[in-house]
Amino acid sequence: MSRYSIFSLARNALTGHRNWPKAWRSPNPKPAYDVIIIGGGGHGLATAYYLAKNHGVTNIAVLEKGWLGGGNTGRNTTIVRSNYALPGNTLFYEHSLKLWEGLSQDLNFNVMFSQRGVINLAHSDGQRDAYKRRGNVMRINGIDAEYLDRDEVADMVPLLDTSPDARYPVKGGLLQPRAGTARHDAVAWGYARSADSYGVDIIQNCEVTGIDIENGRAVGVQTTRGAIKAAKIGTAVAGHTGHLGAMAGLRLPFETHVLQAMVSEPLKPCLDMVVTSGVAHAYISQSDKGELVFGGDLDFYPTYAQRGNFPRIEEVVETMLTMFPTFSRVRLMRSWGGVIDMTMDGSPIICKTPIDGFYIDGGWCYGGFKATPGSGWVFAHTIANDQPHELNERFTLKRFETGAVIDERGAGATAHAH
Amino acid sequence: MVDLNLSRSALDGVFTQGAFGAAGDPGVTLSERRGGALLDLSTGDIDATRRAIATQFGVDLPTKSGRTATGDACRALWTGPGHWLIKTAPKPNLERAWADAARNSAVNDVTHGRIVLRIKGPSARDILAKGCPLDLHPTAFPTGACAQSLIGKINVTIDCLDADEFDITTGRAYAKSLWAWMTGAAAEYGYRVE
Amino acid sequence: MLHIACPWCGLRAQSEFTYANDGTLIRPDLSNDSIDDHYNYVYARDPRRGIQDEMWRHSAGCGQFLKVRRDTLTHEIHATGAPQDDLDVPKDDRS
Amino acid sequence: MTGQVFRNGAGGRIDRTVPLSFTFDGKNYQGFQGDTLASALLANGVRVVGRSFKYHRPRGILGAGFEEPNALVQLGDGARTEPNTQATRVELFDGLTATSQNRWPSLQFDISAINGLFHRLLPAGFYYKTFMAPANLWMTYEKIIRRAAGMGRAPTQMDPDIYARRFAHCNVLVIGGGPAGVSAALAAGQSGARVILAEDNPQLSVSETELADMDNVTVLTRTMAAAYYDHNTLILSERIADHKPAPAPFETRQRMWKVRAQQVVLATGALERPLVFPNNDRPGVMLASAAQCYAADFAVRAGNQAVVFTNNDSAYGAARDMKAAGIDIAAIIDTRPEISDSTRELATNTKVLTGHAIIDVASGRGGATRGVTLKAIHPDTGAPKGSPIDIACDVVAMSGGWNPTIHLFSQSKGKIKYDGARAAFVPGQSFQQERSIGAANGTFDHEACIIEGHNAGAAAARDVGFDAPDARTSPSGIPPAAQPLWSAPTGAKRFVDFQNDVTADDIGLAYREGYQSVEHLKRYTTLGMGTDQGRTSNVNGLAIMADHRRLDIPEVGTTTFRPPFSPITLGGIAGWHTGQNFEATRQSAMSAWHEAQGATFSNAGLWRRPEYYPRTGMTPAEAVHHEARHVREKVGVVDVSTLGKIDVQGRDALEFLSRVYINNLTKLPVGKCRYGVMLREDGFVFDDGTITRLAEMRFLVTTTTTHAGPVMTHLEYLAQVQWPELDVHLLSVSEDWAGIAIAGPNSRTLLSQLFQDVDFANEAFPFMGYRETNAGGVPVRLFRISFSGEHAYELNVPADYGLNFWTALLETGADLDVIPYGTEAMNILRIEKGHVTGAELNGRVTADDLGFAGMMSKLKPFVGQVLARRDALTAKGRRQLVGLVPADGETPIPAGAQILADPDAPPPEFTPAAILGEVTSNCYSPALGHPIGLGLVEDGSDRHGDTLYAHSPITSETVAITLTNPVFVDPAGGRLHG
Repeated sequence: MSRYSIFSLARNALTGHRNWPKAWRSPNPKPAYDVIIIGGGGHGLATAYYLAKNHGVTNIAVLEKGWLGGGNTGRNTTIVRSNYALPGNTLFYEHSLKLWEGLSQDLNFNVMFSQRGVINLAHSDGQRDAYKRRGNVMRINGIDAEYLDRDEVADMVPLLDTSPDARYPVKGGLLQPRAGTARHDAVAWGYARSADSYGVDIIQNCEVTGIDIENGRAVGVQTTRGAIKAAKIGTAVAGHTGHLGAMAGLRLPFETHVLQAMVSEPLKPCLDMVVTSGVAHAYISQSDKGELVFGGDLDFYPTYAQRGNFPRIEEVVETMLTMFPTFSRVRLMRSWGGVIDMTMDGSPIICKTPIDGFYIDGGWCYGGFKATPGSGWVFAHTIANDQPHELNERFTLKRFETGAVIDERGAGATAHAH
Repeated sequence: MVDLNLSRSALDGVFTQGAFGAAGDPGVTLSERRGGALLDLSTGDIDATRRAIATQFGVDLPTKSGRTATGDACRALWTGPGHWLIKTAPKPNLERAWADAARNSAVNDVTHGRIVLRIKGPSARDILAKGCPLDLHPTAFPTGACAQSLIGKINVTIDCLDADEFDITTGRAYAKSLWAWMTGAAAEYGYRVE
Repeated sequence: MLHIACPWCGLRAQSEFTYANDGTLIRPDLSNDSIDDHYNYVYARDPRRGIQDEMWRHSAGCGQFLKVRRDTLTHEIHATGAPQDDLDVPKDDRS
Repeated sequence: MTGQVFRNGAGGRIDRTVPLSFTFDGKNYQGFQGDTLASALLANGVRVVGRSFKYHRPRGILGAGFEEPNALVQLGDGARTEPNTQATRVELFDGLTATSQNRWPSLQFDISAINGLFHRLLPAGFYYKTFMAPANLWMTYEKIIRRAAGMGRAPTQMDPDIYARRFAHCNVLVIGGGPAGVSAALAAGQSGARVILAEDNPQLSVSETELADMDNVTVLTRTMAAAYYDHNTLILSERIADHKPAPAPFETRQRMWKVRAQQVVLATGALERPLVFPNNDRPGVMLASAAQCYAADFAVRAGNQAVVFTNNDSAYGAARDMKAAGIDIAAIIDTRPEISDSTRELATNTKVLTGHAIIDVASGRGGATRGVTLKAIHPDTGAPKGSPIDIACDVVAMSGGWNPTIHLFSQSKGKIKYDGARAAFVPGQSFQQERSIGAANGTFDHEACIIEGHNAGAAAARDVGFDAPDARTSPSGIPPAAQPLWSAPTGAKRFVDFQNDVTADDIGLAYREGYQSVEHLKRYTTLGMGTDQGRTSNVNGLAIMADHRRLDIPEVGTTTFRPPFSPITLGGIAGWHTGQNFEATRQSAMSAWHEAQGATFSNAGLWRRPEYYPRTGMTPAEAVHHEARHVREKVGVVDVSTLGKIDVQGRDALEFLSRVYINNLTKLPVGKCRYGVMLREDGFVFDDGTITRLAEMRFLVTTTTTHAGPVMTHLEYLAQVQWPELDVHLLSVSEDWAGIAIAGPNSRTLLSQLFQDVDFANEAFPFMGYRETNAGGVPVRLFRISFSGEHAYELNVPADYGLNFWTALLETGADLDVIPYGTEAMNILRIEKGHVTGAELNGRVTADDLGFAGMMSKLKPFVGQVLARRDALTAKGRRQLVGLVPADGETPIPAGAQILADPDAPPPEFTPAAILGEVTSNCYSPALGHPIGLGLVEDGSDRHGDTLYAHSPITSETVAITLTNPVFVDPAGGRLHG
C-alpha cells in the first residue's frame, strides 16, 4: 500500500498525479475463502480489516451487491458518539469511539473525525434528570460527559433558540465533547484500502442470492457471480439483515424501515456542534463543506425502498426551524433515504446464529455509522473465535427470548419506536 | 352558595370581534358555535340503533361514509363504521337514558369536550386547504358532506353546511391552537370574527 | 406521500394514518401460555421485500384499524380492507 | 440608461418604462422591469460575479436559469438576507442588493486565489491523503477548511416573512409552461378535467388566453416543481413575493403546494450542456442558449465579440439571435467534421470552422475572456492537431448538446434510458401515472412539442374519465441532430463541475484510483454535489469516466436524482409549524386561571401544566414546599384534567378490561374504583391508573398524561383487530371532563360544603369509592382516590364547567384555607407516598420491580402475563423500587445520580461498571423535613437499611444514602382511609 501523506501528495504532484495506484483491487471471486463477509459497507469492510489485522485471517472475500459504502455508510448524518446508558451499549460504543480517535492514522486515510462535541438538549425537568442519569453512567464507565445549563448551551450554540418561552424551552443539555462527526464515505474507502492491503478480496457488484447450508452448517453462498464456498459467513448488510436471515431460514426480530436525511446549501460556518433535540426528534450539524446536515424520525412504515416521503421532511424541517429559527431563509438542497434494520429493543445484534458458521451483525436502527469501527472489531473477534467478545456478549438474538433486552428508550417490543 | 352552573367556552377571552388581516373584503367570517349538544354514538348493531335514533331524534342516520343527515333539530354526521356524531339541541340525561336502554352500543355526551368553529366565506376552502389534506373541491366535498381529518396537526371533523360554509369540530383542549391556526391561515385573505 | 384507501372513508393522505404492525399477526389465544408462541407474536417477523400485509390505523380519520397490502419495494398499495378481511378475496366478494 | 452599455435600445421582454436601481457588491446599477439580476448585471457589463469553491477562480454567468452554477449571490441583507441565490433566477426589483460570495476581501482581489497556485497539491480527494499528522492538529486544519468552504452566509436575524403550505388535488397536473406544457394543459382543460399548470418563470412561454379563461384550470407561475413522491404526490414551491422588495402586509412570501394528481404530465424542458476544454470557466464563457436568451429576451449583449463553440446544431440558432442583437460573431467552431447544408444556412455570412475545437481561453483584466485558441481535431479521436489559431473575443458561447430535464421523472421512479442519437438520458418506462413530453422527452422540434403536449394532456384526461379531444398526428421522423459528446482530451483545468471546481483531470484521477462507479466518482471528486446538483456537469462527467473505462455511457450508469429538483427554503417547507406553532398545545379548562396567577408551566406531551404558583416573599422552592406542606396540613386543589380518560362500555367491557389489566376486576362493584396496572405484550409495565365501574357495563379508566394516546391505541388495536368478537366501545373522554384533585385533611369538609346532597361519611363514601351527583344541573363525578397519600378526592365535571368549579372550590374552601398547588408539589407528595410516575415507569420495569406483584391476578390471563414469566424478567438481581434518604439526614440526593457501593472504583475496560441502581426521583420532603428520593436498586427490597452511594460525577456530588421502604408518609394508610 502506498502511504498517503503530504509528502507523497507533493511527489505525485510532480507527475501530474498520474501514478497513484488503485485504492483497492477489483479481483474476481475465488472458489473458496476462509471467511466471507456479506456487505461491503463500513461494517463489513471493518470486519474484514480487523479479521486480518487482529486475528491474522486474510483469506477473506467481502461481497458487495452494488458499490462500496453504498448503503447506510454513504447515507447517514455522520454522527459519532458514545452517550449511552445501558450496560452492553456503553462500553461497546465507547470502544468504537476510541477506535475512531485513531482511525485516520490506523488506516492512513483521513476520515476527518471531527470531535466537535454532541449536545442532547433537555426540554423539561424530567429530561434534564434523565440526561444527568445518562451522563453519570457514562462518567462512571470512564466516558466523557458534561451537563450544561441553558446559558452554557446558548454560548456554544448561539443560533439556537434558548428563550424561556419557546414552545419547548431548552433547560440544558448533555454534552459529550469527544463526540462529533466524520466523513462517511472515507470510512468505507479507508477500510477497503487497508483490508485490501492485507490481501482481502473486495468484490463489488456481487449480490448474494442464497446461503448454502449443509447439516446445520453454513458452507457457502450463491451469488450473481457464482457459488463461493467459505468456512464462515458473516453478514453486515444494514437494512437487509432480515432478508438475508430469511435466506438462511432464520426469523429475526427486525423490521426494515427508511430513515431520511437531508442537507441545506453550503453556508459559512454557523454551527460548531452536533445538536440533537429530545422532544421533537432531530439532529443537526454542519459539514466541513458548510452544508447543514439534519435528520429526524423514521417514515414509520416498513420499506426496502431507499426513498422516503415528504411528511417526514416537513416534520424534520419544522423541528429544525423551531430550534434554529433564523435558518428559515436557508434552502434545502438534497434529501435522501436509507433503509435500516429496526430491532425490537433498539439495540444491535452481533452474534453467532443457530446455524454454525453463520454470523450476523445488524439491527443498527438509527445508530450504525458511529459503531463502524467497534462493530467490525467485535464482529471480527466473534467470527475468529467463534464466540463473542465481552463487548458484544449482550448483543445476542437470544435476548429477546429471555427478556434481557437492551431498551434505551423503554419503548418495548416495537420495531419502529426506538 | 356559589352558582355552579356557569359554563365557559374554551375560547373565552381568546378572540375579539372585528376585521383582521389583509385589507379589503374579508375572505371569511369566523365564529364559534355554542349552545347545542354533541353526542358520540357507537354501535355494533346498526339497524337497531338507527331505529332507536329515528324514534328519538327523527333523523335517519347516514350509513354511507362522509355523509350527513339532517332532522328537525338534529344533524347526524357519519364518523366511522357504526359511529356518528349527533349535533342536537340539549336534552337532559340522554346518555343515561341510552345506557339504560340500549345494548351493544354506547352514547357519550361530548358537548363539553369539543368546540365547533364556523368558517364561512369565499376563501373558506382555500384556507382549509392550507392544513387539511382532503380534496375540498366542491365536486369532491359538496354541501352535506362531512369528514374527519386534520387541520395542521389537529384532528378535526369538518361538516360542509353550504358551498362556502363549514363547521369544524375539534377537541376542547386544542381550541386555542386551532383558533391560532385558523386566524393565521386566514390573515392573507382578510377575515371577520363574529 | 402515500395515499391509502380507508375501507370506510375512501382515499386519504398518509398523514391521517399511522402504521401499526405486521398485518398477519394473530395474538395467541388467551388460554395459550407458551412463551414461544408469544415470542413469535411479539418479536419474530418475516421480512418481505415486495408485497406484504400490514395493519394501519386511520388515526386522524375514522379511528379504525385497516389491513393494507403494500409493496415494500415500490410503496404501491394493492388492496385494503378491514382487519379481519382476507385481501386475497376481491373487495366486492368479501362478506 | 447610463451604464447599461450592453443593453439594446429595442427588443426583449423587459419593460423599459420601469427602470430599477440595484446594487451589486455595493455599487449602484440600473436595470428594467422584467430583468433578472443576471441579465441586469450583463447589461451593465459586469462579468465577474463570484469566485469558485476550491481555487477561488473568478467566475462569470454561465447560464440563464436553473442550470447556473457560478452566479450565486448573497441576496439582500439583515433579516431578509438569503445565501446562494442564483442570479439567473432572481427577478430584479427596485432597491435589490446583492453581494458576491466566497471571496475575501473582495471579488477583484481574493486572497484564497492563492489556492490556484497550489492547485497541483489539491487534486480530487487530497484531504483524504493528508492532514493526518500530527493527529492532534486535525481539529485545527478542519477549522481552516471549514472557514474556506461554505459559500453564502446564513441569516442571523428572525425571518420577518410568512410562509404557507397547502394541499391541492387535481385530475391532471402539468409541470412546465413551455409550448408542450401549455398545449397539454389546454387539451386536458378542454375536457373539463381539473388541471393545474405550474411554471417556474413569471409567465408562460406562450400567452394563452383560452387557458386563463378556464375555471377548471389553475395556472401557477413563479412555481417550481421541487419533488415527485409516491402516489403521484408532487411538491411545488410558489414564490409569491420574492420579486418585490418585501411582501405586502399579511402577504405570504412563498407557498408550498402539496399536490395529489391523478395524472401528471412532465414538460420540464431541457438544459444545455457545457463543453469541456481548457479554461472553460473564464468569465465570458457561457452556454450558447444563455447568450441567446439574454439577447432575445432581455436585449442584452453578453459581450461585443463572440466565438460560438458547439458540437451540435442548436448553437447556430443561438448565433443567429446573438448576431441579431448586435454581437459580432467572430466564428462558429464546430467539433463535427461536417455539418448539414441547412445548418450552414443558419450561419450565412459567419465564419464556420468545422472539425475544430477550442484548446484554450485567454483571460484579460479581472480574469475575463479576451480570446480563444483553436486547433483542428482528429475526426475519430478528437485529439487536437496542427497549428493553433487565435481569435479575439470576449464571449464564448458553447453548446455541448442538451439534457432533457428528467429529474422529476426519475424521482417518480420512472426508468431513464440513454438515447445515443440525442447523446442524452431520456425518460423510459413510467412508473407512476405520468407522461413526459417535449424537450423533457427528447423532442426538440417546436411543432412536435405542441402536438406531443396536446396528445399527452388529452390522454391523461381520458385516463381519468374525461372526454378529451382526439390525438393529433405528430410530424414524426424529425431526426435529432447528431450531437456526439466531446471534451478536450488534454490540457489544464478543463472544468466539468464549475461550482465545485471538478476538472477532467480529477475524473481521471478518480478513475486511476479505482473510484469508478458513478457514486464513487461523485463522492470522491464532489462532482454534481453543489447547489446546482450537477445539472451542467453530470453527463459530461459520466462521459469522461466512460471514456476512461472504455464503456458506453449507459454502462457507467447515473447517480440518483434526489429531491428537491432545485433548492427550496426551509421556511417554505415548515410553513406555519415553527416556533410556538411547531405543535398544537393542549390546555385544560383552568389554564387561563393558572396563567393569571403567574404559574410557571411545564410540558407533558402537548399539554401545559402549572408547576407552582409564586408567592410573595418566597423563593420558587419555598413556594413549592409551602404548597406540599399545606396539602398535608390543610387542603389543596390541583388541576388533573390532563390525565387520560377512557370510557369503556358494552356487554363485554368487564371481560375486555380483565384481559388488559393485571388486576382481578371481577369483584369490582358499581360505584367503586381500583388502582390498575397494564403490561405491554412483552411483559413490562406499560401504564397505571384507575378503573371505576360507573354502571354494570360501563367503566371509566384513567391513564397517565403522557401515555393516554398509546394506551388508547393499544386498547383499540386489541378490541378491533385481535378480539373483534367482544362487545366493547371505547371512547377517549379526556377532554370532556375537567379533573380536579382535592387533597388534604380538610378535603372532606370542603366537598361536604359544596355538595350538600352527598354523604361524605367514611361508611357512605369510603376510600376508593365513586359517587355521582348533580350540582345546579351540572353532572359531577366524585372519586375518592389519592395520588398524594392524603385523604383526597378527584372531581370530574364537564369541561366547560371546570373553571367555575375550580373557583367555587377555592371560594367555598377559603375558610378551610384551601390553596391551589401545581405539579411540583404534587410530585413531592407522591414521592413521599412512594407512588411511581414517569422516571420509574421507564418501560424497563416489571410489575414486581415496582412492588405490584400482589396485584397480578393468577386467576385469569391478561396481556403481558406470559412474556413476563421470561427468565430475565423474573431473575434475581433485578432492580426494585426503594426509598432513599441521605445517611446524614440532610444532604440533598442528586437528581439523576447512579447508586453504587464504591463510588471510587476505577472505570472498567470491557465489563460495565458495577452500578447497582439509579435515583429516579428526588425532592426535599417538607413533611419529613429532610431530602428523600426513590430509586431502582438491584434486589432493593432486600436491602432496606443498607447504605450505598448516590454518585453524580457530572455534578460532582456523591452522597451516602440509606435504602428504605419507598412509602415515607403514612405507610399504614391511615390518612387515606380515615
